[in-house]
Amino acid sequence: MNIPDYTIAMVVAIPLLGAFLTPLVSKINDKIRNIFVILVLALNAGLVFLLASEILTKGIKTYIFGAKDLTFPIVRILFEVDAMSIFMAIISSILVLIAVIYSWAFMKENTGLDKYYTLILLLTAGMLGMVLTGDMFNFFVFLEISSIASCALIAFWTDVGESVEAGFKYIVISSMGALFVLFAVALLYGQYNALNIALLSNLIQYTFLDKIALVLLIIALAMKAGIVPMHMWLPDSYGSAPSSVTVILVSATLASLYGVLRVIFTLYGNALSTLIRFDISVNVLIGWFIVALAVISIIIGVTMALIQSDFNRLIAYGAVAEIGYMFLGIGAGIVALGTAYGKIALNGGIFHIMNDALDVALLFLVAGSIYYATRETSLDKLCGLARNMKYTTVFFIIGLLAIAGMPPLNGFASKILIYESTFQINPILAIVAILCSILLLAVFVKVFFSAFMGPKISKYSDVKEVPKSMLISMGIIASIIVFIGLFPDIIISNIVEPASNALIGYSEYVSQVVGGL
Amino acid sequence: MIYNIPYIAVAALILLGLYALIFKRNLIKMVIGITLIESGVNLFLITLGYRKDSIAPIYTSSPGGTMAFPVPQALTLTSIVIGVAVLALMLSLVVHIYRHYATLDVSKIRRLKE
Amino acid sequence: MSEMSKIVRTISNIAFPFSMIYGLYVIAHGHLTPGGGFQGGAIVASACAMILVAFGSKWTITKIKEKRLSVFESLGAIGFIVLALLGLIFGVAFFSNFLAGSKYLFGTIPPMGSGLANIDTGGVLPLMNFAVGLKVIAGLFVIVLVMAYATTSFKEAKK
Amino acid sequence: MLNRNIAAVIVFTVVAVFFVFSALLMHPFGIPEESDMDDYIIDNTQEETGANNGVTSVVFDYRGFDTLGEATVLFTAVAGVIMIFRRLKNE
Repeated sequence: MNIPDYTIAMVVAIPLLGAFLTPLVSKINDKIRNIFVILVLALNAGLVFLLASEILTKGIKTYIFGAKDLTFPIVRILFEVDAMSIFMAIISSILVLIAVIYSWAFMKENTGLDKYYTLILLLTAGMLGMVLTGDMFNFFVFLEISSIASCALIAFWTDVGESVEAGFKYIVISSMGALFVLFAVALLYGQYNALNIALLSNLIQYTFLDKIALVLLIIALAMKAGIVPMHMWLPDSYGSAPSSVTVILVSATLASLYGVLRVIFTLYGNALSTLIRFDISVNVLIGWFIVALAVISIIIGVTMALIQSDFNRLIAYGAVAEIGYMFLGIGAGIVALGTAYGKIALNGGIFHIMNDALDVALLFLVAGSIYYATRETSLDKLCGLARNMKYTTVFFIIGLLAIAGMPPLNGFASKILIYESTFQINPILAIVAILCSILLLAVFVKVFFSAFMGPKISKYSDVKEVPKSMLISMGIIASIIVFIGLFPDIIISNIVEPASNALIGYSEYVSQVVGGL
Repeated sequence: MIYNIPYIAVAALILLGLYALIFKRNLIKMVIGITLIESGVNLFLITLGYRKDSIAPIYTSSPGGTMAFPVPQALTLTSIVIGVAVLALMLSLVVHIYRHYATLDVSKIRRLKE
Repeated sequence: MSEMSKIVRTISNIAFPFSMIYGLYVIAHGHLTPGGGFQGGAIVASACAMILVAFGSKWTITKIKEKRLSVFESLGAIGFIVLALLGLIFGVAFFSNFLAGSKYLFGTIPPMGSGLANIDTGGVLPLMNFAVGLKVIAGLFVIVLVMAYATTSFKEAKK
Repeated sequence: MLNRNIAAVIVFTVVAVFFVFSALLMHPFGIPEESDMDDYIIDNTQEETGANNGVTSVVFDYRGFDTLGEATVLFTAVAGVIMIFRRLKNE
C-alpha cells in the first residue's frame, strides 16, 4: 500500500498549519479549540504510523522541497527519513497526543490556554522537523523552534517564581547550545560548501576543523539531551513546568539525543574508523567519552534522587539517570562498533529510548494528577493517598516497576540488553548499572510509602480521584508499557532492529542522496 | 591580502560574549552576552560567503563582476531573526524574574534548596 | 510609558507615513532590490514602535488591541504556509514556485544578466514577501506593545 | 565560591581555544575553496525563480522551508511573550 510521496512534508506541515490556525479557532470557544488540537495531533500521529509502515517495509525515503528530482549541487532542502528517524517520530507523536488529552482537564482553570495549545503544536512541529530533516541548517532551525517553544511552556505558571527562573535557565543553555551547533554548521559549510547531511558525510575528510565541529556538535546536543556536567537545567525545568508540558519536554530532549546519534553515526560515519595516534580508532575514543559521561550521570541522577523531597524534582533526577542508561547503551555500541555485542548494546540503547520515554511520562502524569488532586508536590506533606485515588496508585506502581527495570515490564527488556553487552566490554560498567537500577527502585519505593501509604490524615481525607480524561491518558501509557514488557521481541524485531541497522548502515543513507546523481 | 582578520574579529566577539555570559552576575548582562555571541556567529557566516572584490548577488542594474555567495546571506537572515526571537523571550522572562525576586543578581535568585 | 512632549508627537506623526511607505516599498520590491519580507517588516514595525514611544502605551493599546494584531499575524503565517501548499497542489512539490514562468500574476521571467526588471517577475516570491511582511509587522509590534504595556501595569500594581 | 570560578575559567579557556583555532585554520578570507552550490544559484536563479535578487530567491525558493521554520520561530516567540505577559486570574 504505497502512500503519496509528500506525506513526509505533511507530517511537519500539519502541526504548523494547526498552530497558525489555533488562535483563530480559539476565538469560537474553548471546547472546539481542544477538539481541533486533538484532531490535528491524531491526524499527525496517523500519518506518522502510515509513514512508519512504509519506511519499515521499503527502506529510506527522501523528499525534496520545491523540485521533483535532485539537481547535482544539492541546492534545495531535503527530508530524509530512515528507520531511526521514524522510530523517534513515533515516540514524539504518541507522547504529544497523550499529553494533550491529559491537559484537557489538567489545565482547565488556567488562563491563556489558546497560546498554550499553539505552543504545544509548534513544539511538536519543531521536534518532528528535527527528527525528519536531512539538512544541517534546517536541523538548527527546528532545534531553535523546539527550544523557544519549550522555554515559553516551562514558564507557563508565571506567578510561580521557580518556573520563570527555570524557563530563563533553559533558554540560556539551549540558545548557547544552538549557537554552537550553528557555528559547527558554518565550519562545515565554509569547507565543503554543502549543507546536506548525506552530502557532507560523503565529503568530510576529518580535517582539524572537522574535529572542532564534531566536538562542538556533540557538546551542544549532549548539553540539550541532559548529560551530567550540563544537566542543571533538567531538574529545574521538569520540576516546575506543568506535568503535561514535562511529558512533551521528555520527547524534546530525546530529539536532541537523536541529533547526537545522527551526527556521530551518519555525518561522521566514514570518519569513525580512522586511526588517531597510538592506533586507537575514533569510535573507541568517542564511545568511551560517552560511556564515562553516562556512568557519571547514572550515579549523580540516582544519588540526587534519593535526597529530593519534591515529587517532580525526584522524577526529574530519575530521568537524568535514565538518560544515562540510554547513553551507556549507545556509547557501548559505539565502542564495540563492529562486534556482535556492540550491536546488542546499540539495540538496548535505542530500545531504552522508547521504554524510558514512556516510563518517565507515566510518572510525570501521576505526579501531575497528585498535584491536581491535592495542589501539593512536596512529599513530606503528602500522606495516605492510596485510599481515595485507587487508579493513580495502580499507575504509579506500574511506572515504578517499569523505570526500575523489574522483569514483567518494559524497563527490564531494554536494560537487560544493556547489562549483557556492557558486561562484555567491561564488567564494572554492568555492575554499576545494576546497582544504580536497584537504588532507583529504592527511591521510588520510598516515594510510594511516604505519599500513598501511611495513615489517613484529615487534610487529604476528602481527596477525590482525578477526572476521566487524565485517567484515560495514564491508562494508554500504562497499557503500552505492559504490552512492550510482555512481548518485547515484537517491538525489537520490527522497530528497534531496523533503527539500529539504519544507524550502522549509514552508507545506504548517503547513497540514497549522493548515489542517485 | 587581509589574511584572516575577519575571523579573528569573529573569535573576539564570541569570546567577549562568552566572558559576559559566564562571569557576569547581572541577568541583563548575560542576555547581552548571548546577543554578542549571536552577532559573532552571524559575522562568521557572512565572512564565509565573500569572494575577492565581489558584488552583491543582485542582477538589477548590477555593475557586473563576480558575485558573493547568496546562501550564507540567507542563512544569516534566518539566524538574525532567531536572535531577535530569543532576545524578546529572554527579556520578557527577565522582567518577570525582577517582578518576583526584585533583584537581577543571579546568585541571590538561585533559590535556597530547602 | 507615558506620552512624550507635543513636539515629539507631531514630528512622529509627520515621519510615520514616510517610514511606513519606505518599509512597504522594501517588502514589495523584495525580489528585485535588496530587501524582502523580513527587512521591510522590521522597518514598518520600527515606525509603529516610534508611534508607541511618542504616544505612550496606554494610548496605543486603546487604539489597537493586541488581539487584533495577533489575528493579523496568524493570517500572515497562514498565507505563507498556504502559498507553500499551493505549490504542492499546482506545482511539482511542497514549496515549489508554481507561478514562475507561467502566464499568471507574477509569472514573467526577467531579462537575463544584469538589467532592470519590472515588478511582475519572481513567481510566488512577491506573494510570500507580502505574507511574511504582514507577519513580521504584526509580530514585532505586538512584542513591543505587550512589553511596554505590561511593564507600566507592573508599576501601577507596585504603587 | 572559589571552585566555581576555577571551573568557569577552565571552561572558558577550553572553548576559547576552539574558536581561536577555527578562526586561524579557516580558508583565507575572500578565497573560498569550493563554490559549486552557490555558483549554480548565481547562474540560474533568474530563469528558475524569475527573481533578480539572488538572496531572496534562496530565502523563498531554493531554501524556502528554512524561511517557513523562520516564520515559525518568530510566531513562537510572539506567542511565548504574549503568554508570559497574560493577565492571570488573581491579578
